Amino acid sequence: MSQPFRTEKGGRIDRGEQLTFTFDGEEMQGHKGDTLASALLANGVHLVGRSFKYHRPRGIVTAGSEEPNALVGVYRKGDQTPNLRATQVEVYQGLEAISQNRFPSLGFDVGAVNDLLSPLFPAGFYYKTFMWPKAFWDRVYEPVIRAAAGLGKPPKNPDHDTYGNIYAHCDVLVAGSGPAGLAAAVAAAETGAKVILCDEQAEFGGSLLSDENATIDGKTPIEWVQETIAKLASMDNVTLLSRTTAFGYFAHNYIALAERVTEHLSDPDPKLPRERLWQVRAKEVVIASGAIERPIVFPENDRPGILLADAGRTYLNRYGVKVGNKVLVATACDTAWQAAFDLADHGVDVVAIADLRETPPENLVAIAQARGIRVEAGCVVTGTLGRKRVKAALLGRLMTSGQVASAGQVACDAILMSGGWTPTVSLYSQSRGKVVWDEAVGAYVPGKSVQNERSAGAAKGLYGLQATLEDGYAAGEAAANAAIGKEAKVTYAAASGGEAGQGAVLGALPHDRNASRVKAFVDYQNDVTAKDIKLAAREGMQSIEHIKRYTTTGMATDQGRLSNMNALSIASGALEKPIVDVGLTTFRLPYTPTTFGLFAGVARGDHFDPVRKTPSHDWVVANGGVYEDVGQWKRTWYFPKSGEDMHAAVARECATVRKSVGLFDASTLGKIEVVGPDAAEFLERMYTNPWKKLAPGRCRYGLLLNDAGFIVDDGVIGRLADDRFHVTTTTGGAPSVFATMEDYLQTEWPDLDVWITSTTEQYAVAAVQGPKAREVIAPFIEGIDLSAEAFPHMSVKEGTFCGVPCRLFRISFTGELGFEINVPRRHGKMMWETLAGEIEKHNGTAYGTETMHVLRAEKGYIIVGQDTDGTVTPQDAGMTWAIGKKKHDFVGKRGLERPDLVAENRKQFVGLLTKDPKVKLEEGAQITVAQNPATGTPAEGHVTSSYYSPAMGRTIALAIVKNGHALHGKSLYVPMPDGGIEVEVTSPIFFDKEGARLNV
Amino acid sequence: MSDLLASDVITPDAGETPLLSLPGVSVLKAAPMTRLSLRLREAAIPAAGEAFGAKLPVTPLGAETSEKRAALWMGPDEWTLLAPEDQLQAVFDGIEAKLDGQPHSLTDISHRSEALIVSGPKASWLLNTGIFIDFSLEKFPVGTVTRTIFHKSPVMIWRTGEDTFVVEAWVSFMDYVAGILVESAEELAVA
Amino acid sequence: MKRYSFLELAKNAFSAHQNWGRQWRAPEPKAEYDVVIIGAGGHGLATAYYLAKEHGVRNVAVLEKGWLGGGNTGRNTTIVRSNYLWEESAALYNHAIDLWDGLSQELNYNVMYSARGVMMLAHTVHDVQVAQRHIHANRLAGVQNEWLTPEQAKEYCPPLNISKDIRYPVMGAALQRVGGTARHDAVAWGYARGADDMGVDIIQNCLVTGIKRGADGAVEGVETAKGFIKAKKVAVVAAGNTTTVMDMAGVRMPLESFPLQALVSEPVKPAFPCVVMSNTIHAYISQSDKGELVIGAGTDQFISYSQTGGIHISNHTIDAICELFPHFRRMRMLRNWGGIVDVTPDRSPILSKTPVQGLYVNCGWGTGGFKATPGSGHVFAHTIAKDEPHPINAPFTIDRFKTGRLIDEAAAAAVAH
Amino acid sequence: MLLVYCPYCQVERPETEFSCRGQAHIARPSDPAEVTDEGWVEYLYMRDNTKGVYAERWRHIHGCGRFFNAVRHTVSDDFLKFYKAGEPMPDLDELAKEAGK
Repeated sequence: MSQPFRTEKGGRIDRGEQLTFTFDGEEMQGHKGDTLASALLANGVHLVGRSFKYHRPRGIVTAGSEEPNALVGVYRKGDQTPNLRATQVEVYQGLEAISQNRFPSLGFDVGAVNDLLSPLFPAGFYYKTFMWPKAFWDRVYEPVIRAAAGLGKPPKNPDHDTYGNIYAHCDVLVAGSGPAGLAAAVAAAETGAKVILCDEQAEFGGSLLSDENATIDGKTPIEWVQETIAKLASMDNVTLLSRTTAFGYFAHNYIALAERVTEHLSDPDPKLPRERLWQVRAKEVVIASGAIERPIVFPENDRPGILLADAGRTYLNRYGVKVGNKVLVATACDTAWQAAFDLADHGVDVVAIADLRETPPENLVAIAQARGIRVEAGCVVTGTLGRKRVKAALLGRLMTSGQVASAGQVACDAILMSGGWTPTVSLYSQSRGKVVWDEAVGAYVPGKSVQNERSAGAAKGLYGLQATLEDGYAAGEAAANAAIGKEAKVTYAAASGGEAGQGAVLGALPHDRNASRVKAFVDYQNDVTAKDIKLAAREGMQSIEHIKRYTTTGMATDQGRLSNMNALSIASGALEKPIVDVGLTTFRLPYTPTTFGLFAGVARGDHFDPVRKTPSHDWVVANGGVYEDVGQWKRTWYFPKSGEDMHAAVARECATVRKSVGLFDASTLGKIEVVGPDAAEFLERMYTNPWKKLAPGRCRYGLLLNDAGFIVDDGVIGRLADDRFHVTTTTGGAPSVFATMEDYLQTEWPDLDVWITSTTEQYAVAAVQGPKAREVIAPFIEGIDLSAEAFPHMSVKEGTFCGVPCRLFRISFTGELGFEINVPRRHGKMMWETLAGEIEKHNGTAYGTETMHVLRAEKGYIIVGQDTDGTVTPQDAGMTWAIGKKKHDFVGKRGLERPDLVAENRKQFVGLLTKDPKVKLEEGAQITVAQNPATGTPAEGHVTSSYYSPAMGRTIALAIVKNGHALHGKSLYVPMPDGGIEVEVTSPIFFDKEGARLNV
Repeated sequence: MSDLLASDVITPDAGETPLLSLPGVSVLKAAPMTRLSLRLREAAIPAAGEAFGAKLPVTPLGAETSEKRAALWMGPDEWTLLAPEDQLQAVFDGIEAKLDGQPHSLTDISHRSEALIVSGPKASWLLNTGIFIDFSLEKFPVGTVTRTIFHKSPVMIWRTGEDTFVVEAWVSFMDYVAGILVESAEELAVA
Repeated sequence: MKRYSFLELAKNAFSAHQNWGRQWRAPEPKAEYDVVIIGAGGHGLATAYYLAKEHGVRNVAVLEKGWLGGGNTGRNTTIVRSNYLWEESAALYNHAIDLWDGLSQELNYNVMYSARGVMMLAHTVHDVQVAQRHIHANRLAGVQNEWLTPEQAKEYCPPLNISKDIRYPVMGAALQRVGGTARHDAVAWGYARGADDMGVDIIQNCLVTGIKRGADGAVEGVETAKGFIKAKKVAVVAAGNTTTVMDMAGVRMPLESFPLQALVSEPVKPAFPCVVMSNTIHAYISQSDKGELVIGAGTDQFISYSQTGGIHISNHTIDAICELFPHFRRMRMLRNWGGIVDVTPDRSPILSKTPVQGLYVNCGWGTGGFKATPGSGHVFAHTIAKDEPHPINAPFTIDRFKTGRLIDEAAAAAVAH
Repeated sequence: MLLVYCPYCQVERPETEFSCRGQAHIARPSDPAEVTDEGWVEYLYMRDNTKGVYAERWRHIHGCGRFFNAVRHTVSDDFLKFYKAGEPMPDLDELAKEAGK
């Protein structure tokens, strides 16, 4: 079989290039320029899919992106894409497509039994049943429903393709390249405005590509399109984007476009992105999205071989494909007549034109008669025959009584239908504009512009080639003028032919069949019939939104672009309300389904989120360190030696720090340089602690609250000079602390002469902790007397480390003698490697965050975010000492005075020791008074931190416990699934309570 | 590199191989330099410029350059001062001396960020794969400097020539920024 | 009310479904009601249902400015779970879970509550700590929740990528097996049908324009698009529009209304068995019975009543989904929409009497109101009928923001060290 | 993604360069000790949350870093005015009228 339905000549396909593709494994031929749909039709294939609910055989209905039936899966090198519209899939050599929603095969589908059972499945049937027995919903009904539902099969493998992104600005964005869009683009471009013209199709021209009869400036439409595009392409201020769908219209004239870059190629270069997201800020937008033809709702209007008339004409003229050999045209609109004429002129037997109008235009009737086409006026289709392909139509005559009388049967292998046209208002609707009902057009059309956009041509219900062109030019001129204030000087092209068609029908047609037996489809894909809509109305669904949700009409992948108007009309009849009072559902973005990968773009793996590394990174990797993610940072969790698990590594690291010395990368801690004459005053207001009397060269622990009174951050702050502080924050808190400081500084205290600068990444920080810390750093530090007297605990001084400037802090988060050395970041690697080498000489160790946590827990130091959770006050944390008693105000002070923050029974920070020293509590475990509390017993608190403590030779834990400060020495329980664990409440300071080790 | 005459402070790092070298665009790492963040009140602007050796621009998003100096407008009271790496202390001390007694904040941020030099006819296209700024010459003339967002990373962009941009990011973000730039440019290699 | 059943369905098939009655009436408002509920979303309708059913208060009107169930009820991602940290929250949401189980039978309307499990992923050590704390707290509170290793999580949800190579590898998950999804429209419709059957008037397209208070300050009724309606009690259940409605009564609310987006993919055959959430990388996904992947996106950073949001919000949600489920990259977005969520400072709802006698408010559910629908309606009905809170909603006062007795779900999960 | 004008940089930039920090012109009481619990909750949490014209704070966090204020219609999301921090709140009703909302 070699394309038996291909015409002899004509069309936009390249007949010289033959391409082989497969559909459900069967090899077929097509041409360059074909869509899968046109190629299938050329091969005589109409049956391409099964419907969602009843699994009825379905064929190609349209030639555009609104196609409801012809959804296929496409395979390419292990990548699989479901639900692609055959009308949009371009044929390439080797294309592999499969039909969907059928088992075992498209021809024989067991799901088709649903069609026989359909009387049981009216709209919303599932709300009324499947409730008994109760347990069956999860186990039986739902799995069956889920397996039956869905269209294509989901992709099974990770996607190999990449996706690009580009941000663009333009003066005028024109969406759609039919006559109106092209004219608008030309007019706007002539002013010099920056223009982007996009069209979802492979080729620019829209409806002009399938019009063989009209002329523009004496040229064929295609010649005119080619000239126009060539001209636009030559202009520097114009960007032409084919295969590019404007799918989203957002606030402030922000339009998202999806460009399909490689999908049409047989063997795309892997360097090319599969698709590219264009995010365009347009000063003005011209929506030239055209109109789409409406199906007619007659019984059995869904058989393969029944298409929209304009689709039939497009397949013929643009793709050189006849939709059948014996074609019936059923219409309410003039435009379908032209399709009949074109088909007849290509030798197709047009068996009849059935026009439901009593008196179709005489000129059309005359042309038809001249071609020998039978014309049936006042005639409707009342049914069709043929299971997998239509083979005959039943005709009926409309009587003045409103009844329908049978008018016999006509054999055919295709039916072209036209219920008139519906302007495509999706983008306008997305722009938040409100559509208005236009009685003359018989459709909803764009109302007032809410954003800087205007619709042009058929998109606003304006039909006829000449009118559309003129409107397009005018829209382009107006848009450019609004965008850049320049008038266009473009000569309008003049068209002949392509007249606007008259006539339309909405809603279900009357027929003489048994209404309870036949199905007249409104929404093909979701199998919604006219009966379903009437049922919804009968059941009290009054809003169109209810009807939509109850019947699922308009919820298919075309978002109701084909079905909405018919559904509205049927609802209007059933509710006995004018159509405008039924309401209209909103068109949501995207205009057509849009690939997830396009939205995700480059964000995957390391580019999903920045991987922030410190200068020790390479060394850590080389030495087997294990990382943990802390925000975007990679922090070393622990450094296992060979054969060590985490527990062993941490135990060794802890013991080593206490015994000799450890090296820790503290670079990720937030650092903020606070400078200016009012620096101390500013910190005084921000932190709970007093700062004014802190001498230069000294440090203090700072506690930061929010104005509600809860702890949000902490860190050591060193005073480098009267007017200069070095503030540290937690790693995760760095950005928010900085933002909070800026907030207070700029908006509450702009009079203060102080500025803050983030220096987090200016410095690399190494913490050297342990009894031998001084010995370790001494060889490298110059300019600072490290003796205990000259440089006591909580000191800071500037000097050099290996000759590079450093800020040396004597501080400790371990309870040991400790130093933190800050060097300019580029020297961080050198510092780390120098110190790593040095600690080896002292049998020291590098240690990670886990050991840091254990060591600080032994000392009862809190970790904000672990031991506090945003509901803890300084008093709760036992840190009243950190509050400057004489301060009149600081952030959080007033909040702390609120009734619940000074109430009894607050949860307070304590230590816990399990009765059995080997039992390690689980972090997050709850604490109760009873050993085996009843379910629902309120907890007294919870375990915030829990570790094995090498220094204590046992487990230790920190916790927040109701009235905990008063409970030291008392027993409580930590209830676990296998029984409560007895714990003693203690001071949170387990090790070196006097702090002697700090001050050596 | 002729574009770079706008500033002799930013130079390609001689020791580094280009991250990207395509006919349409190249991406080079810039050599280390002195960077200072200067904050002060309006009254101190002239004195600070004098001490630094390049005027502090007061036009938003503006840059002023002189020999071995560049002063970049970051905000109404914030400038980034650029100078050769080895002049840190001299520049710092000079400004501090001059501004003694006038409220100000001068902070060394030399190591906080790294710079890339992105140049070539496709440079602005490449930046636009991740930055939502109109880089047309009318909207973003040569000399414009701004902070913005590149995908999920904060960056600073300074246009030093029609087809040349300096892209700075905090050091720990640089792998991300450079990585995505290189990945996004890949398609330019396709004929 | 005609009972729904398979038999009834079969019977009606023979009469071509011509004989089904209305699911609810379309009444005109009466002059006076005992209770007027403002807002016919799930919570408002459930409140009316339980007022009538449990408290015998049947002279009730539910006023709706648009169509019933048309706000957040019809726009949310339909997740049901109760594994909240604080005892107060867990009690409230678990009360809802108890009612979800059996709701279809209770309402004689299949709300398709599907306990397929809600899995909350942990990607960092901090996440693990937070998840474990939830699990322990939940166990004590009698709320089902359990810990899964990455391998167990993968077994429960085969599409999940547990590779160590992704940016934020999965370190485990908290699974609530009784969590799941329900059919949002059916919830609204089922409650509407049930309430209507007991005499509640559901009045759609009836915008409230004022709340009238008497000389003593107590409420007397509401001004509406359909005229003044006298009411002994007025209950505001208006979600994102709560501030606007409460302003009419002169009551300031600690609320902000943000746009929240959600989206669905095209329908595909079963690909996703449960619900997966990741707070750390902001992903939220399940698959509907129809086959669509249902994905919750984030809120915009500014307040808005536009019911739309920015594309960058979708981008960040979808990139997280594709990172966790890389084969969904070729799936396609079918529809994206927005709702308006009213958010309190501690991210917990307000279900409370107000300083105004006879005025009650149920709001502040943020992004998580759907799951609470039955429980919320149940205890709010109690509050209205008895003029005192049910023990379960007693902590959810407006006053807590003044005293500082917050129920801070956000703080407990958010802060990192 | 909104388009926001920064009155300091004097350019329009995409929303992602900015952080919105809620209602504008809520000053921290100058002497918190004098403020009642009601007053403090008003400062901390009570917001107009207006459906309509609303003055709010924005910070050009990934630009010049400055806080400024904007008047926006919260239904259309259209901005009606941008002004620097410290400038008085404009007459919102007047702005609404000008914008024809």
